[in-house]
Amino acid sequence: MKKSLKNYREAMSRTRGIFAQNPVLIGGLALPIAIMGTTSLMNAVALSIAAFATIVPLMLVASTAGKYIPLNLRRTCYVLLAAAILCGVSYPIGKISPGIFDSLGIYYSLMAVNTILLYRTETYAHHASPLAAVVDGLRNSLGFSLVICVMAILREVVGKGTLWGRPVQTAIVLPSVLLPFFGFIFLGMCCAGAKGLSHLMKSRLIRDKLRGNMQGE
Amino acid sequence: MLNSILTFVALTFTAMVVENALFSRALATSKALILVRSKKELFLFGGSVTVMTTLSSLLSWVANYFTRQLGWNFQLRAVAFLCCICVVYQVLCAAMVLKWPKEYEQLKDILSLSALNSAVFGSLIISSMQNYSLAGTIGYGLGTGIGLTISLILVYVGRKNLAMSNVPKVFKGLPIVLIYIGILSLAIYGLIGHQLPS
Amino acid sequence: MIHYFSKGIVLEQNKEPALSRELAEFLDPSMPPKYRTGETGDISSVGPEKLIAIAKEAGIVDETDGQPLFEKLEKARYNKVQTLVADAIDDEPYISSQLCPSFQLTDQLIGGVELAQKIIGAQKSCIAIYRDIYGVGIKIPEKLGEIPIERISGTYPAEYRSKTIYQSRSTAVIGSCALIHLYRAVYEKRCQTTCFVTVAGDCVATPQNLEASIGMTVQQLLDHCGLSFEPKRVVVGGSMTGYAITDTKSTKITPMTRGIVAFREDFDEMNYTCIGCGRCAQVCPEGLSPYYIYKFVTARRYAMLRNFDINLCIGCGTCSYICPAKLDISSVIMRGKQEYENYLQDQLRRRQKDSAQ
Amino acid sequence: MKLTHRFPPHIRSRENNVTVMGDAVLALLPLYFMACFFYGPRAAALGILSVLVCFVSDLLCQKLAGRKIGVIDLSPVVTGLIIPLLLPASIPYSIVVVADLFAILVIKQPFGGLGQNIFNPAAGGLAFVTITWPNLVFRYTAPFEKLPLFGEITARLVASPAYQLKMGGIPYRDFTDMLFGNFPGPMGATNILVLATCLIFLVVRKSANGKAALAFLGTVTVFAFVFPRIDGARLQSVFYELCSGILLFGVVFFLNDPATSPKREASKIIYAAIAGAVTMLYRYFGGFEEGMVFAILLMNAFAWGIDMCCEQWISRERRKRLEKKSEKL
Repeated sequence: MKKSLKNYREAMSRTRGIFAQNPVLIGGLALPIAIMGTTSLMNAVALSIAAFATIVPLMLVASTAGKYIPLNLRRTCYVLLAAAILCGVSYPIGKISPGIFDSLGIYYSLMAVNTILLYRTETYAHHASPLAAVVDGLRNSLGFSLVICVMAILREVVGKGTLWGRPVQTAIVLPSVLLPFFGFIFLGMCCAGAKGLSHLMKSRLIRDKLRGNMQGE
Repeated sequence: MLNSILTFVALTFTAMVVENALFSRALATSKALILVRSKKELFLFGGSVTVMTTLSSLLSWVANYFTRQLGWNFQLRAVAFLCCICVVYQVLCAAMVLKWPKEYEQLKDILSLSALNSAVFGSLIISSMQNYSLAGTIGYGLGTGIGLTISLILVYVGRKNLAMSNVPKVFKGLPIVLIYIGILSLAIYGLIGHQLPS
Repeated sequence: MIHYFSKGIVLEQNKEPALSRELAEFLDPSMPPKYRTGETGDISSVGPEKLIAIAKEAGIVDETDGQPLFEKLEKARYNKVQTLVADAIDDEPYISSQLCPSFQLTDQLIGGVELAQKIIGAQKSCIAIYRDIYGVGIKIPEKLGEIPIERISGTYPAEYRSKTIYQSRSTAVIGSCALIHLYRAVYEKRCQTTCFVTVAGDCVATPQNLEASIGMTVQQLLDHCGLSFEPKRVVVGGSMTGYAITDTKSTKITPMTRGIVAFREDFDEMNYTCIGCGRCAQVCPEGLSPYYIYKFVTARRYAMLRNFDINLCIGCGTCSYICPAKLDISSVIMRGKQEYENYLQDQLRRRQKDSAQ
Repeated sequence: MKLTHRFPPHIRSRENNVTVMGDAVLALLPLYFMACFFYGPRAAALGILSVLVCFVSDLLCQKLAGRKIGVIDLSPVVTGLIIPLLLPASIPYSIVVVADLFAILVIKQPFGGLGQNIFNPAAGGLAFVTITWPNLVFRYTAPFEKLPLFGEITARLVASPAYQLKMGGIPYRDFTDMLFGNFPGPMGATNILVLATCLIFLVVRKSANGKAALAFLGTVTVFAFVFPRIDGARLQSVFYELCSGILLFGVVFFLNDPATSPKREASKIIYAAIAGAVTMLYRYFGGFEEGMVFAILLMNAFAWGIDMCCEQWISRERRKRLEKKSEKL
């Protein structure tokens, strides 16, 4: 499919939060949760629900009321609001599986302080219309949860040999994959993969464009 | 009195080296990589995290004591600790505005980011979950702050070294620093030897 | 015996076929020997100023650093220097253009040393010769005539280090070939039209020392000595600090050239990747660390060069010699020196511009 | 006469990358003979497999990173030779392969390949394997038990003296046994005499620094003498600390690894001294029986910092000396 460079750039800009400027892989936000929270798929799904529940409303609040509160007060309000939402959301999440909060540990309540919240509201939401802020919040949390779920699937399958609790036939089981050090290394590799993929796509499309121009003349 | 000092020192040491905020719990990674660009910012970030953890651990011990009496579930207690942090942060900001208004204007942004930080919040929750004594909580907070500053120095030196060597194009920037921190946490994991209560 | 610390490298000198061979004359017929005016007369009655004027008229140039001889004598005389050192240190491999004439024209050298001692008014004088020359045909005596020989031992850049040690002890260091020319100018009234050159290397059929007249081309010298192989590289100057030339017909001999070395095979495996072994840091005679300087200069990060004292590098080439990855460390550092100066000037200009605002 | 232009100096020493890496390979081969002597041909099979895996993965990574392949590069061979030597002879083949892949793909190549890697790949690979399978890595067979080349290992698995030291016991081994290495332990790290000769060989060939090795062993003996793990017998504890575990092997191969240790002589000594202290710290308080591998990884992160501080200190001394000299003139 000869997708031209313009189409590619437009597609990327429309899905800005998910593939092009992924908050975790390219932006480097919310790394502690991406490293420690992805030890099992259940954790990842719980965290992504929490992400959706906290980021989207907060972007709305930021774009509407956030501009007028002074800086230090504004941040504390966001964080307290996020913590309150997390308390509320913890009931539906508790239904996923009884031991969810023990395996998540502190990383569920850390969602209140994660950097996607603090940075996206500052950089984007303050000078954007409420609708655009909400759409951006949706895109970012979608990108965030996509990355987390993919990493969680890989780490759980290789680490425990189970997926969502049910055993899966795997070649080799490395229990040390669930430790924090492998989280760092695995996230580093994923960031490198994302960067490599975008370079590859751009260079191939630019080459097609050049080749297209040459044949055109 | 003596054993409280002993727990204080023991917990400071464990929080500093064994349960290091950055390497064993990956607590402040995203802020460490985005916020800390120069030596000045590094010590500012580390210092403000240390001050925040030690001061707010006082308040959080009191909050922990009451919330355990009232029997709130885990999430509600987490919100209580967050309120302690915000209160301490506001008090600090008010003190800063009165004493050094000029510096406060410049450092307003960095201070607010390093105060509302996963390292501060995480260390409070852990010390309250383990139900340490008052001296223990303060020691744990102090240890987290100092441990974080030391690991930030290590990462800062590592980043200067990495900027110098010709890393492949794909790994330049964020990925290689993450792998560098990962290998360091692999080295420090040798001290622990078993899985940490997360 | 002056002994230096162990930094630097012990080089395999292979001076042998050239040193013990007879010093041949190879004069250009088109350039007749020039003679100075003035009578010979009895030399002992002539005063030091007159002798300096003779040296000036003869146009003698010191082959080690290219300064005219009469300037050096005047300066030494003005500073009332105590000892005179005739520099015959040939510490670069293949080169023996100072050793061979000082042993084969010994009486002229002794005469020249006495003349220079009379001019400067120095009490003591000696001849400095490098110690670590192994496998040499001739036996180096203790004294040459009655002038003592001081053996400079230590590793390769001994000539540079001996100069710094001598300067700190208020001595004058003058090249031995210049002293021979001084003797000829005073007693035989001949101006300096020739210089002593070693032609060596594994392509040259008969490596030897020549007294060639200045202005001849490198090609003539090579043809005179005969080439057994087709050389890949021809180097003018020492084998460690000389520069490679690409057109032998147009480069001419100057009093400063001490050797012409022709090499048969080229370094094919050049520029591996640096494995960071740190040998260059152990070997650098100035105590610098060429590994980091090379890394920062190639990465163009001059801000980091603040504590590395790049201006102390003397360009002796030991780091490139020892480097297992065959990198051109010393040439990159010499280029880096210049770039670092420009960087400092830019910084200065920018700071002034900022302070001006 | 076609002449090429080259920068001075025009003569170069005969050593090149291949001979420098060749010294390390030569120093490793006698350890393989001893391992084969003690544990049979399985040791050689492990070595060959590990070298193959390392070489192929290194080549693939270089081709992926787009670097020109053509120059013979022995550093993956050295990594491949080191890794099986520190594992027990009865280790399954898959563990060695995992260690090799982790060492090359994660620790060496992302940092830039040959000369740029900050961490020692062999140490990193072993650290990963020790964490994932601690019980397999610290169970050794007694020497002189001929192990089958493939198939199930039925030999009795015993704990090594390092484990007994950790548990506070006294590993009753007489003097000669410890020196010749006929006691259960990692394949290549038990024969102390062969290791000492390898160290002397590397020091003579200038690819290892004698003073750094002495500084490391000095701090270890001081630590073992002042805080003996065997209550009372201080000299005995010093001897057992030095001979047990992979300490001497680490001194010979991890401490003098060219790419990851500091460059200047003074900072090499400081680096070795601190590494000795950190290794003993890992042994006393560490979670695993042998912490040398983790200590080396931690110290590699400090190497660059130590070098920069040493450069700053030495340049300050040099400037002071120059001012003194210029005043005197």
